[in-house]
Amino acid sequence: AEAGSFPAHKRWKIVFVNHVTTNPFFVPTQYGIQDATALLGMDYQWTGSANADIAEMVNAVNAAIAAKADAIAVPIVDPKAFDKPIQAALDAGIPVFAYNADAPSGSSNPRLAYIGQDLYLSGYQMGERIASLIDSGLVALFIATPGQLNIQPRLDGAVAAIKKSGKKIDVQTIATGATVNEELSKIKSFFLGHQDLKGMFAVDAGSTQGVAEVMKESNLPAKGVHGGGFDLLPRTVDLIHDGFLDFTIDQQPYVQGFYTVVEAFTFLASGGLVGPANINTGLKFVTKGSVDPYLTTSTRYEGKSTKAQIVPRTGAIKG
Amino acid sequence: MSEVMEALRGEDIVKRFGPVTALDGVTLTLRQGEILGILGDNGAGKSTLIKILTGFHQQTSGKLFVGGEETMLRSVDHARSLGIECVYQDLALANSLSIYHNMFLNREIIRRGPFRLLNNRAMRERAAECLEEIGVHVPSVDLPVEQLSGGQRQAIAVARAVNSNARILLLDEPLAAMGAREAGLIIDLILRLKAKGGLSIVMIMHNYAQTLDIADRVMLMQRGRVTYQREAASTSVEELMDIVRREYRAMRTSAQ
Amino acid sequence: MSEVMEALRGEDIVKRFGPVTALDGVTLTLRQGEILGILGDNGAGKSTLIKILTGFHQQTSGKLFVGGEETMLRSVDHARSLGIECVYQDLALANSLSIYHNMFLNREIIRRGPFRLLNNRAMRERAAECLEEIGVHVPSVDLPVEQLSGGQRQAIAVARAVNSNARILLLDEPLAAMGAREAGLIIDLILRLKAKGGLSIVMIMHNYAQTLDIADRVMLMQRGRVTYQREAASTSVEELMDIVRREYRAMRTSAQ
Amino acid sequence: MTDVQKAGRRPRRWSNALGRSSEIRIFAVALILCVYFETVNHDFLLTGASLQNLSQFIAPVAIIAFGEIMLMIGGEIDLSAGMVFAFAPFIMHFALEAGLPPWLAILVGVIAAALVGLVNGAVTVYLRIPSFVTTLGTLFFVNGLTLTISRGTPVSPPENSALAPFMGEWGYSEIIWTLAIAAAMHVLLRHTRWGLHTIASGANPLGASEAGIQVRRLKLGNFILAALLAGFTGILEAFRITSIDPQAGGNQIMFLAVAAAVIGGTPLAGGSGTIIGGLIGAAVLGILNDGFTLIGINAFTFNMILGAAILGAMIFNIHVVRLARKGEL
Amino acid sequence: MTDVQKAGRRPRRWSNALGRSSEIRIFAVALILCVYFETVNHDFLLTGASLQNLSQFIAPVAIIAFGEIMLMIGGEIDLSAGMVFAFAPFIMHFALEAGLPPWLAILVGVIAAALVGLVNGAVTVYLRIPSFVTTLGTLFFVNGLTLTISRGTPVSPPENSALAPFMGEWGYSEIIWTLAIAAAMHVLLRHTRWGLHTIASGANPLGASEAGIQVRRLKLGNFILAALLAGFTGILEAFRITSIDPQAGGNQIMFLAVAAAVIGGTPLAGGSGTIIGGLIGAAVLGILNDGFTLIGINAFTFNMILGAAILGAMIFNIHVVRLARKGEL
Ligand SMILES: Nc1ncnc2c1ncn2[C@@H]1O[C@H](COP(=O)(O)OP(=O)(O)OP(=O)(O)O)[C@@H](O)[C@H]1O
Ligand SMILES: Nc1ncnc2c1ncn2[C@@H]1O[C@H](COP(=O)(O)OP(=O)(O)OP(=O)(O)O)[C@@H](O)[C@H]1O
Ligand SMILES: O[C@@H]1[C@H](O)[C@H](O)CO[C@H]1O
Ligand SMILES: [Mg+2]
Ligand SMILES: [Mg+2]
Repeated sequence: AEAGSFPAHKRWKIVFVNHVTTNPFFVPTQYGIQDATALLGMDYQWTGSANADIAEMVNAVNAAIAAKADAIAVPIVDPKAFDKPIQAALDAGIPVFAYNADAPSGSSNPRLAYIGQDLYLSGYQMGERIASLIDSGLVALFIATPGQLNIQPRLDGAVAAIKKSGKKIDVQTIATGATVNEELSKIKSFFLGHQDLKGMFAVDAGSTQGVAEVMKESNLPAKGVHGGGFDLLPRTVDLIHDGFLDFTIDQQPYVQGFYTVVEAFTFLASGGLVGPANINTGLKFVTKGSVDPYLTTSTRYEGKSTKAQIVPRTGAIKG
Repeated sequence: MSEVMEALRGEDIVKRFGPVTALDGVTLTLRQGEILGILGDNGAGKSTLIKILTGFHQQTSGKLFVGGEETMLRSVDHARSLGIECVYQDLALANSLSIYHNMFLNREIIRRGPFRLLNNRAMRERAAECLEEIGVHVPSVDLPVEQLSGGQRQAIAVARAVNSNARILLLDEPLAAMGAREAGLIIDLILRLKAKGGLSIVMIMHNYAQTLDIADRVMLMQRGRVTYQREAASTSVEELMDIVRREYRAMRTSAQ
Repeated sequence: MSEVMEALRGEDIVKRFGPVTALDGVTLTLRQGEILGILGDNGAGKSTLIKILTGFHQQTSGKLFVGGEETMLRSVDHARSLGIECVYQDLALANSLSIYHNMFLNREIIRRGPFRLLNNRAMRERAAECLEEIGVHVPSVDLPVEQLSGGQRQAIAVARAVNSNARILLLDEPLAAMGAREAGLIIDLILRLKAKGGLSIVMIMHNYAQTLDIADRVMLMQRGRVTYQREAASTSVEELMDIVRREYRAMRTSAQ
Repeated sequence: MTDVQKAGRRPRRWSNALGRSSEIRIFAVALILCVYFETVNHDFLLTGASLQNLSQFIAPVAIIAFGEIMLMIGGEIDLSAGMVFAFAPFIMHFALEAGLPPWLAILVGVIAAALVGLVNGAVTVYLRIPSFVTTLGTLFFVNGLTLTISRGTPVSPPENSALAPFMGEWGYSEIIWTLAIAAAMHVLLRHTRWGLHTIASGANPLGASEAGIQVRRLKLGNFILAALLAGFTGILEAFRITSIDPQAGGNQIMFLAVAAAVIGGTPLAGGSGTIIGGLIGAAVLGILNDGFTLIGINAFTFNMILGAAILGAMIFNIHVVRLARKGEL
Repeated sequence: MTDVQKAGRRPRRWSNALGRSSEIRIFAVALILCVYFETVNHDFLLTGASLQNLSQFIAPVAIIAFGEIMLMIGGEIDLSAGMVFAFAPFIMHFALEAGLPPWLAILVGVIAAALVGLVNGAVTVYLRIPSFVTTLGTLFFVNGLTLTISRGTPVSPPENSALAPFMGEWGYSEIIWTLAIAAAMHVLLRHTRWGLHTIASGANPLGASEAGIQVRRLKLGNFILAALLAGFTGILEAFRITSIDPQAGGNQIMFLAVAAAVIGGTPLAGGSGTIIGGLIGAAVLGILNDGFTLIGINAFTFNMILGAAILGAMIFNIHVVRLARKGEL
């Protein structure tokens, strides 16, 4: 990093392996990586699997080791599969960080630190929110691809929280499919067959947008139906603003990239003395009340613009 | 046991394909050791009859007797186990396979040993010899049959059947694409085989003169029926031609 | 202009398929209005020659003249635009299509109007008439050709070419699968067409007697070369057979 | 009546019915499925919203299937269709941003799709690469291109455009397009030389070229047609879901389209095919998908039931319906 | 030398080379790709870790491809392979939980896979449903079944089992399995009646059954073989990545396997095929995937470059290599 008081160093290369490389959710993550690597004089590579194929991700980690990367970051979306490759990287002197998804607590995974939000926990918190909104009746939980490891834990968390609440909520989980087109139609189908439902929630970005769309089409908030989900697709944000969706959950993808790079840098610069520290990137419920900044600005930090920018803000800072 | 044993007999065989009646009650006998020539119009049902005798099609009704015993031919394999081999009109060759593999298709020579591997060398050599015998020249027996000329292809199919140690040979227009010289050699070969004894042959032919030369008996088929049967020695090309024309005219008038 | 004009001429035509030499320098002339019969061994290169004359294959070397002008036949369409039609030995039928569609394949009757829709009714009727003319019975012209017998299929292919108003007709074993009666009717039809004038025909045949009956001139091919040419009137089946045997023996001895 | 007339006319009706029988059979299956779902859940068909939603399950798969059918008849396939589906609306988007009027932008999007088809066709036909490989290549290429030009982020289709309702926004517009395109494609396949020659070159490529049919030109055209239809469907869907998503379509929809074609009676191996069958095939898949979702099958068991239903429906299609018809005769 | 001997022997060598030429050509492509990646990044081949990783890119696709090749030769396909891949290790897992020893549990997993193949084959062959539809049905069914029995959560394969190193855990074990299976399958296809009859029934199904070949039994067997190989691959991969994941494999790997088969020279339309070609086809895909990842191509442009490279490699394969060979002659 020339700008800082660091002596000249190699342009370290950090390889980000990802489970859904082309998912819009991770566009701001990549901007965070770009900004941090530019700042710190590093290079990066964005690679992995497009559809959460674990074998593909393991191959990508191994390829990074073979290519002698200086640091590796990987979402640990499988409880065991990454133990060995991460150990191999560490053995080869390559620091490995987990971001976006971490190994389950109590696991023996040797990653140095985790930057992100616990997937199961985020689902659990959504479940608590659902239980606070709805007392009884049918609640639909939509999932794009059941069993896919970046979203299934959220569903499990949500179901657990709802059960724990003791309320007489009847949860049904529905698979919606891998693409937004399908997701919308499927959610509509389910709704048409179950017009007495009390809530519709989703654990992935596309289904969340679909829920919002269906809530709008049949004007469900007026009938007391609640809805919510994850991530900040443009359409989702619009419809929260229009009051059709109760909430969506923001996990701050930008910083998941940014901080990971910074941790890798400090680790490499300090010879391993400094760096590995877990960072909880938070879990923000975005509601009609707090959605405005997402709407009025179109920024790199939310992935909606490529422009480098400083966003001015005013007024008191609210939670 | 009568003196002349029958190799194959069909009684009142009917075959329908959906609304099409291909065979409309055919009765025939193939005697042991004879060559029966079948002549007839296009679409008369000759190939359909052959395919029933070889177990490829099953008759809609009627009875079949092999060696005097009533038999329902369930499959080509079944018929083959009873010693019936056939050359089909469409030749039944696998285009992408070599000449020698086609020549031994489903009757491959196997090497000794537990794995039952193919003995390609033996098949290659036997195939070359065999084509030599019927005077058909091919650049190499390794060529896929799709690169062969029409007559060469037919020669492969005929050679396959003729070399099979069958007791009953069914040949559906085996000489249709053959050159005159090659046809002559094949006829010689068939007559030699017949002379060895134990072999009965049905040949579908369109060349009347050739048929009368080679067959012991001829049979005429028209529109799914047998319209004429005679010892070859006691008829002539002219007589056969006359019958065909007469029957055809009769059919036409009755249809109008 | 000489009195007898040439319809088609090939000079020293060579065709190789990879290592196989199918035609080894063939020179031939088809005179205006004549029927040229080509006889010969299997694999002699007859079909290959025809496929070059119809623009389907291109010769490796040698010259072609159509109506006296040197022409490189680029494609079947090109040859057809020059009035050349062909019946191929493999018949070139589309199995899943109906009889009448096959009969008019690539020469369909089109309805008036901007959309150039097919006139199926007209094709259906003309197809039925046409098969009637050559005495071939089919249950319905709507049947897919895959359900036809060998001879019926051949009749479709021949009828297609014969009804095309071609000036040059190339027929590759057009009677191979035909019944004797049907073959006779087709020969009559061809002779009638020829009598109308303006039509020149090449016929590949294996039946020497039939060929001498119908052809004006005959040509013998063996192993990629023309080994004999003569006016039909001045030769006989016996002479032809003798030549074939002699040539074959000569080849065999030189090869050993 | 003479023999000629008989051969020429008489068997026309039953033979046609026989030719169409695969369409009739699969149609019977679709009907029975409708009856089943309607019985289980009365909201399946008889409300406007349901019908509309069902139509939206069917439409995109059907339109893409039409293109695939033309290719499959000739023994080819377009694996890239799902990616072209995602690609075309982005091109439309950029054309709009560049200031073109909506109708022209749509046209530009469709033309861009057709260009992918041209590449698919040219490489397959003139460079003789199997179309499975060619379109596997363009599948990846177009997917990467879409991701790159979109930067991975969805955008919105033109809002409040007068064209939008016609182009998918209005609930029934997509199925109307589907039916119109089905009619046109049916005529193309069954009543023009193009269609007849496509079938002939699929059934016997060598024979067709011996007959002088320009097999390669036909294939090229069908590749373009398939890509164009896929791109157009992508644009319709973008208007419907009011979002242009770089992840839209994908291999999933291509796969379903090919499945619809096969279920409808077009064999993968080529040589024959039916547009109407493909439409009904898409309907069967759509009904199953919609129906089971509507009656609320659980996420984990959904695919199990869907798979069993597909098998059951097809076995029914081929055996029971045929037996029933035989009894009738 | 007499004519007989000539026809019987002489052209044996060149004709064999010609028969194999598609394998030789695609092998040349694989070599050139290796040289390219090795030049760009010296770590591509010449370190143990790289070679091992490359081998793991290739192995699973190749083994599944072998099964698909046997089916494709007969004009069939198994779409469910990727789902069986995910299914078999779960059955193994439950067998272990039930107390079976590891080797027996593995066997049970493979047999479960084979049972899916039996269903695929029986429905296709005896109920005459096109295999595309049959295996589409089982694809969904098996996927749903895997999700249901696994409850969507991954589990671990047996740890510290003495078998594990042989079954994929040791870096090179998978590629050794691949080579061994390739050898066995090659012999099966080229040197046994089973293989010969498979080719014959693909090239001419009617003719093959006229010749008395039991086309249906062969197909049934090949469906079982394909499913068995897919299940076995799933187990190998589970040991390698030390996790049994309900979403593993999927359509992606099936798709790549079919692509490897086609790239290697087995046409989708059937009638011919080569195991060695499929192996090299999988190698080409693996080299491209591994190579571009190793030299650091980003995900968004990755597919673009991969797609272009597939097209380029195949055009090179078919044209440049052939021309070069011609020059040599
Ligand atoms: N496409 C091809 N590829 C390779 N060799 C071929 C090809 N077509 C023909 N040949 C070879 O060329 C030679 C001549 O074949 P052609 O079909 O012209 O013979 P023909 O005289 O028509 O024989 P027949 O009377 O049996 O029909 C044969 O040896 C054949 O194997
Ligand atoms: N698989 C089938 N489906 C429907 N009809 C068929 C089928 N096979 C044959 N036919 C019909 O049965 C009749 C008899 O056909 P077959 O092939 O037995 O005639 P053939 O006597 O061998 O004629 P050719 O001399 O032309 O070979 C024909 O009208 C044909 O259309
Ligand atoms: O956390 C993220 C997102 O919410 C998104 O749905 C895709 O992948 C997950 O891991
Ligand atoms: Mg016949
Ligand atoms: Mg010929």
